[in-house]
Amino acid sequence: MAPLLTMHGIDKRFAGIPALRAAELVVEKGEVHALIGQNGAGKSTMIKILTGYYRKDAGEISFDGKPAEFSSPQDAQRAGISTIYQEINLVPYRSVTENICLGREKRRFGLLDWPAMHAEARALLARFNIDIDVHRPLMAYPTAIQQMVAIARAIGFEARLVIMDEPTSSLDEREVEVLFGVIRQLKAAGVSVIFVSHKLDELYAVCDRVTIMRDGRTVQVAPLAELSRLDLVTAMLGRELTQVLQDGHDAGDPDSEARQPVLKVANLAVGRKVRDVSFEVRPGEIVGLAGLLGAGRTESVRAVFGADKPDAGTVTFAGSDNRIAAPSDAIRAGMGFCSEDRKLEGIIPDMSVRENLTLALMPQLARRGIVDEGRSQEIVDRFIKRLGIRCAGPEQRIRELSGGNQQKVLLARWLCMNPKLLILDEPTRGIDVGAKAEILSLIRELAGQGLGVLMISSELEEVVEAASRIFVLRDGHTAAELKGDAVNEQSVMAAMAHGHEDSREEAHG
Amino acid sequence: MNPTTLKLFHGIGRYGVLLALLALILVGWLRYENFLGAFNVLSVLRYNSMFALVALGMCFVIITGGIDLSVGSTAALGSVVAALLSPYGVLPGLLGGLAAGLAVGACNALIITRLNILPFITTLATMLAASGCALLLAENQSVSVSYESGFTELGQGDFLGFPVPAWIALVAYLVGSLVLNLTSFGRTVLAIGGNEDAARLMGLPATRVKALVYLASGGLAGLAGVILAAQFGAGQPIEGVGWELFAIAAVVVGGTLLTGGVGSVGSTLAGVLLLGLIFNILNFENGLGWISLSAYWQSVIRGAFLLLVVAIQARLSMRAEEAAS
Amino acid sequence: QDLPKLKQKEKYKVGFAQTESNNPWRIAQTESMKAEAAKLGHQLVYTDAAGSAAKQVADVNSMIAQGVDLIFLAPREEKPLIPAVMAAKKAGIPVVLLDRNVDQSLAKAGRDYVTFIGSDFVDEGKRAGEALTKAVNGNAKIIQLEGTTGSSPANDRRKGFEDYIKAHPGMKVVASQSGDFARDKGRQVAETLLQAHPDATAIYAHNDEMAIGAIAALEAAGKKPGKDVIVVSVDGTRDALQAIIDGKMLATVACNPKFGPKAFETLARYAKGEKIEPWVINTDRFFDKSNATQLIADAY
Amino acid sequence: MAESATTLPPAQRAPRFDIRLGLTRYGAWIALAMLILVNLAVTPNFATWQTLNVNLTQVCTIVIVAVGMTLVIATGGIDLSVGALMAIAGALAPLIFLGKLFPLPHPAVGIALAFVVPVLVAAALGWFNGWLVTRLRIQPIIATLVLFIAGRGIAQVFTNGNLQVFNLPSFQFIGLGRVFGIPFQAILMVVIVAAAAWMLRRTVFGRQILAIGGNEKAARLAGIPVVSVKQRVYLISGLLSGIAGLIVIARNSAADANLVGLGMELDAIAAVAVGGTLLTGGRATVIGTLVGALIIQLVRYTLLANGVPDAAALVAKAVIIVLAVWLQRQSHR
Ligand SMILES: Nc1ncnc2c1ncn2[C@@H]1O[C@H](COP(=O)(O)OP(=O)(O)OP(=O)(O)O)[C@@H](O)[C@H]1O
Ligand SMILES: Nc1ncnc2c1ncn2[C@@H]1O[C@H](COP(=O)(O)OP(=O)(O)OP(=O)(O)O)[C@@H](O)[C@H]1O
Ligand SMILES: [Mg+2]
Ligand SMILES: [Mg+2]
Repeated sequence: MAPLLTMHGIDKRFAGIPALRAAELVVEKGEVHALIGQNGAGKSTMIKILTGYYRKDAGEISFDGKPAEFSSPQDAQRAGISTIYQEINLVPYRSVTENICLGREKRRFGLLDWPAMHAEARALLARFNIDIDVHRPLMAYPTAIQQMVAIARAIGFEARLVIMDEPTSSLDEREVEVLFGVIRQLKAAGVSVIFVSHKLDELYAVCDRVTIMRDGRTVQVAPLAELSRLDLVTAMLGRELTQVLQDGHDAGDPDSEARQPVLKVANLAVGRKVRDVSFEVRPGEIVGLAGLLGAGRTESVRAVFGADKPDAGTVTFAGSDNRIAAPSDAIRAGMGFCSEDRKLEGIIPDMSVRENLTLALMPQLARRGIVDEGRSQEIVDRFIKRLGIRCAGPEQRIRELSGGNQQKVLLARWLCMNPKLLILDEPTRGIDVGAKAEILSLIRELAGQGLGVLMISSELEEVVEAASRIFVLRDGHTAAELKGDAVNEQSVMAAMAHGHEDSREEAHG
Repeated sequence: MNPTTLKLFHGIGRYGVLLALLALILVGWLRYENFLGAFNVLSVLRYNSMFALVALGMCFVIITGGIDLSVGSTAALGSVVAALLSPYGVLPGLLGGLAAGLAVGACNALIITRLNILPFITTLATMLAASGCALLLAENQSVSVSYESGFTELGQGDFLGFPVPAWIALVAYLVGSLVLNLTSFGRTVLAIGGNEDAARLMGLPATRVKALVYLASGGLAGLAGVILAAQFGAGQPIEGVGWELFAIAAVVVGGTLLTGGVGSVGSTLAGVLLLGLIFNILNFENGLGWISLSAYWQSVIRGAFLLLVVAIQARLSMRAEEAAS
Repeated sequence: QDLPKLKQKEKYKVGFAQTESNNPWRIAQTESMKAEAAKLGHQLVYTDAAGSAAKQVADVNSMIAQGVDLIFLAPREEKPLIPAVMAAKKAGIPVVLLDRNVDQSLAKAGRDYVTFIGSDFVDEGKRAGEALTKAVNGNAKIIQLEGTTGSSPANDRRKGFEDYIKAHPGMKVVASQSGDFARDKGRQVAETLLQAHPDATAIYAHNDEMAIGAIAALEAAGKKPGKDVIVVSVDGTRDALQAIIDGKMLATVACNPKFGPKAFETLARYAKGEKIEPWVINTDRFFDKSNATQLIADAY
Repeated sequence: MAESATTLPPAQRAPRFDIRLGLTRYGAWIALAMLILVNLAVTPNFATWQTLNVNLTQVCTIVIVAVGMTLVIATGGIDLSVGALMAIAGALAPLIFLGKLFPLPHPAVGIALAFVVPVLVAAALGWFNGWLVTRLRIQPIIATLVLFIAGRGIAQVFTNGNLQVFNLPSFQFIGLGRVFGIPFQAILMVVIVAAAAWMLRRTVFGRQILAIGGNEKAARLAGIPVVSVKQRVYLISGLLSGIAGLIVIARNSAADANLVGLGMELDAIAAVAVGGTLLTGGRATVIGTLVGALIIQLVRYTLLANGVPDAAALVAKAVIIVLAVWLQRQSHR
């Protein structure tokens, strides 16, 4: 049987810099095909070339046995290729229904049939166990729901091939399971799926075969069952990286318990979601903030950082309770905050890597308001090296970097400030295994030097691995505080689901 | 903006402009004799129907996140072409003006979508060009329309006791509202304004729809030009100055966001009437003789009024935002 | 249908629909109207069309709605104001036109409106041409600074001037561009044109403001206005008269903005039932070296 | 840690000169050079000092206003009120030095105040624009539309619409004076351009402006005081408009509230766009704006000097603006 999709010898350069060099991708009918590789390996570019968003420099594509050259995503969609792009690409102001049905509206008498469309949207979302008001604008919902809407939209088309570029990066485990259920249904119906993810476990759960890319080349294609995790990582990184998979449970500085907290948050209330949240972070300690999606983690830390106005509660930072009314106050006091949505709230797309990296540091780099280019250059070079940021140079515009590398620049933005406290909201979202290990070990190293870290992650494994103490939020309340031996996935999961009143008492006792 | 309040904001935008409009009418009714007399009401409607058409096109353009500065001179060009063709009958005049508007709209569409130049600068350029063409065609003078062909009925006539231009505007708004809310074209317009790149990746025909929106704006401006020629009996190459700003203000006062993605056709109409009535009210105020306002004070008052309306709207939406979060 | 009548009353509510008020001439005209109305105790309803013929029609309509007794209309343009004249007539309100007429093929004095009080832009251009031709003995290379493109005074002043000098083969317009009736723009355009045509020997400006700008441009280019290059224009502002006295300008054709007395005198005559001539001529003056010194005190 | 980074092969730089990149970077310069060549070929008496002089003095006010506009646009805003603020400053100065507002102890005081007060008033109104944009969160076009409508009216109310004529060489130095034969206004323009260009590239404030234009939310989270930066930018725009207003009245020996700065906003925006600044914010070049203004000025000069009728000149100007901006936009996908 001929494969559904063949991409052969694909070349692509951006402003002279090669992103793909003779890359290959073959997808059979009815298979779930994993596409993996380091950040910047060219996965997303490959996909965008397939759907006609970018034009390729060389190579052939055939789809369904025929040569195919789609000139726009619209074309590809018409041919039966439905895509979920890496960054959520929906229209935030419009309703959920519209986001799902745009492009294949139901009509009656030539006019839009709203009731039918709402019903369809509801039905599609029901496949993911989601029951929300589909009339409300998409932006009213958290990232995870938005991601599910994007997925629902994509499978709503009668597609032969569904492409998912990191669909799980903002989903929690329950939702990932639901998604896998849907993927299996698609497969059973004979639909092929291309699945991109940096989470190796997920690949083994649903994928049949894998294509591994490195530096714009296809380095290996094989049935997934034949490869071990180690093989995958080795092929991706082009070397053995034993330390990556070696999980050390050494979290931060062992003496930190004795120190005064650098941040103490008591009875914080923000908006509707956060009602009564308390936690603290000591110097040299990595504290995890766990909870289901929508538990109010992002809102809590935004308020701590001065990005939103808290309604009640006290935030004590570095011993003084100087009011933090704006992010600039927080930064001056020695806090850093890496937000969860790097596209909307992180990068300044048209600025260079250098400018993005030194954005928060600038006032310190400057003398009488004049930027000291020499020092800035030196710092930037140091961090590009240290974090292994893959870019053409510090003057490259950050929008041209792959998602993972953008994330590293944002991390560097805060690390270069020498902060007392670093708040990381989903810091490893979309980052490859190698880089994730590097970032986590960097965070640990910094904690070892006395930095307090507050980390939010939807990957339980990661929180448990990194943190020495975990606060669990549920419905806007601090439901539990876990430390020592209690820091393991089972107890966190239990606390997330049922709360853990005793440990909570303990926290305040 | 906080997510949940979007609808509220939008609602208040619509609400605010209606309230302001009612308040203004009430003041006029209480304060001036004959303000709500048939003559005044109908002549205000007749005059403002041109602006209503231009603002309708602007509304669509702004919802896509763009802007069209060329509408004023496009209307002037339309009026000249219509006037030149009016001796051949009503239809040639009408179609001629419309075609002239569509031509400018097509230029805008091509430059914006093919050359990838931002709408602001594109339409700034076509504003100059349309005005130049109007002057060239008209040989720097107003062009008489033919009074024999019945062309002037399009501007000066009545139908069922209601001015013809007002009928035209009314129909245009009904169609516009229908298109925006009940066709996939309209939904795509809204999606493009919300996030153009996303719309494109979602497989929507973003380029085509954007082009059509500028085409429509040009066409509506051309139609306004036809009415201009018919209503005043002359094609006027130097008319239309400042119409674009009037239209933008009307659209914004109607609660449409200049960043695109949200908007309503109905409240744009209310915005047009609101801004149009201010001129009328100022004229009546002068007639009371209490204060004889100089033209200078009038512009100060108009500016202050615009400030008041948008400031109230801004406060309301901020309040709503706080309440919702 | 006949011309509406005007009842004899002690005090009238009179409309005055002004075109714009962005130049000294218009301001003087408005002041004159207001002053005269105040003197006679009439109530003046004043509107300003800000340069838009369409808005002026709407303004006239709002006056009709307010029930004024008579409308003084300074039409922005000949043709587009016809609907305003007709609407007033239909509403039974007599209209008197000031300073510009409307298209005679569409509306007639004595039938559609009472009369036209004012001067003749074409004639102004002609008189400027006359004065210049005489001063240069029929030989000049002329730079013309036009008014706002498309506006009727610009068109008429150009027509009068060019028609007149056609008869004099030595008089050549070497460049003709718009200076928008503004001093700054007039200066900039004159600077540029003088660069391109250094052999020009005369400048004709459509108003005094541009002429003053042109004089500044001449001085900046190192030429002597009034000697190397002769300047004529239209309007008769105080600055222009001063320039004439200083020998920098040859002459300016005055277009008198003080319409108030004539306008209200006409109103009174019409109310009495007198038959008004179709064109009440508002006398224009002509300023040159011979009379500028005496008359400068009167200028606006 | 550091070792693991070395596993990534070094990214390759573009080795060859990319023509499209060059066009983008130098598009405005190329357009300017072409215009000059065309003029040398067709325009009579073009290669003279006086031509340079005329063009320099005529372009000054546009450039000064456009510099402020560049900064505003760089933050993602726009300022329609510049022309009206020029009129206000221009109307105010003669009122002061002619002693119509308050009695003057000494003429020199009047002149000093006539320089300072109008510029400060314009700056304050600029600040007011910024206040509307940041505090009331009114969209910039509409916020500045308020003063666009009302501002000129205010200036006309001050003067009752009348022309104020004066002859005061010490004040008029700003518009007519020369230093070593170079027009003072041109020197002022160069100083302002240089200062703004340096500020945008080298100072924290400049970076902050660009960061806000590039992504306002991210800028705020990176600790940039968005509100105060924006307010300062609008203030600067107002201040520069005030200076431009003074230059205009000084060189005309007259202040005309009706006409000073009329239509300036569009000229300034066109200069900014032609110069290569992104109208959506985040990318800006002050030198580009200078070049853009020179292009527009030169186009005007060329059309006038060659006797192109005004109506046709409008069309030509439109075509040239589109062409120039198109040259700039070549690199975008
Ligand atoms: N628009 C662009 N302009 C310039 N370079 C680009 C552009 N898009 C991608 N690149 C470059 O192409 C390479 C491949 O990027 P791509 O986004 O395909 O990586 P990826 O495999 O999807 O990585 P990630 O896992 O981080 O999403 C990267 O080096 C990136 O810097
Ligand atoms: N004031 C705000 N401005 C912008 N975005 C906000 C604001 N408040 C909340 N959000 C966004 O709204 C979304 C809702 O938060 P969410 O339901 O995800 O809660 P959460 O507990 O932070 O969950 P998680 O962090 O697991 O995604 C978040 O993505 C957050 O970034
Ligand atoms: Mg990717
Ligand atoms: Mg979150």
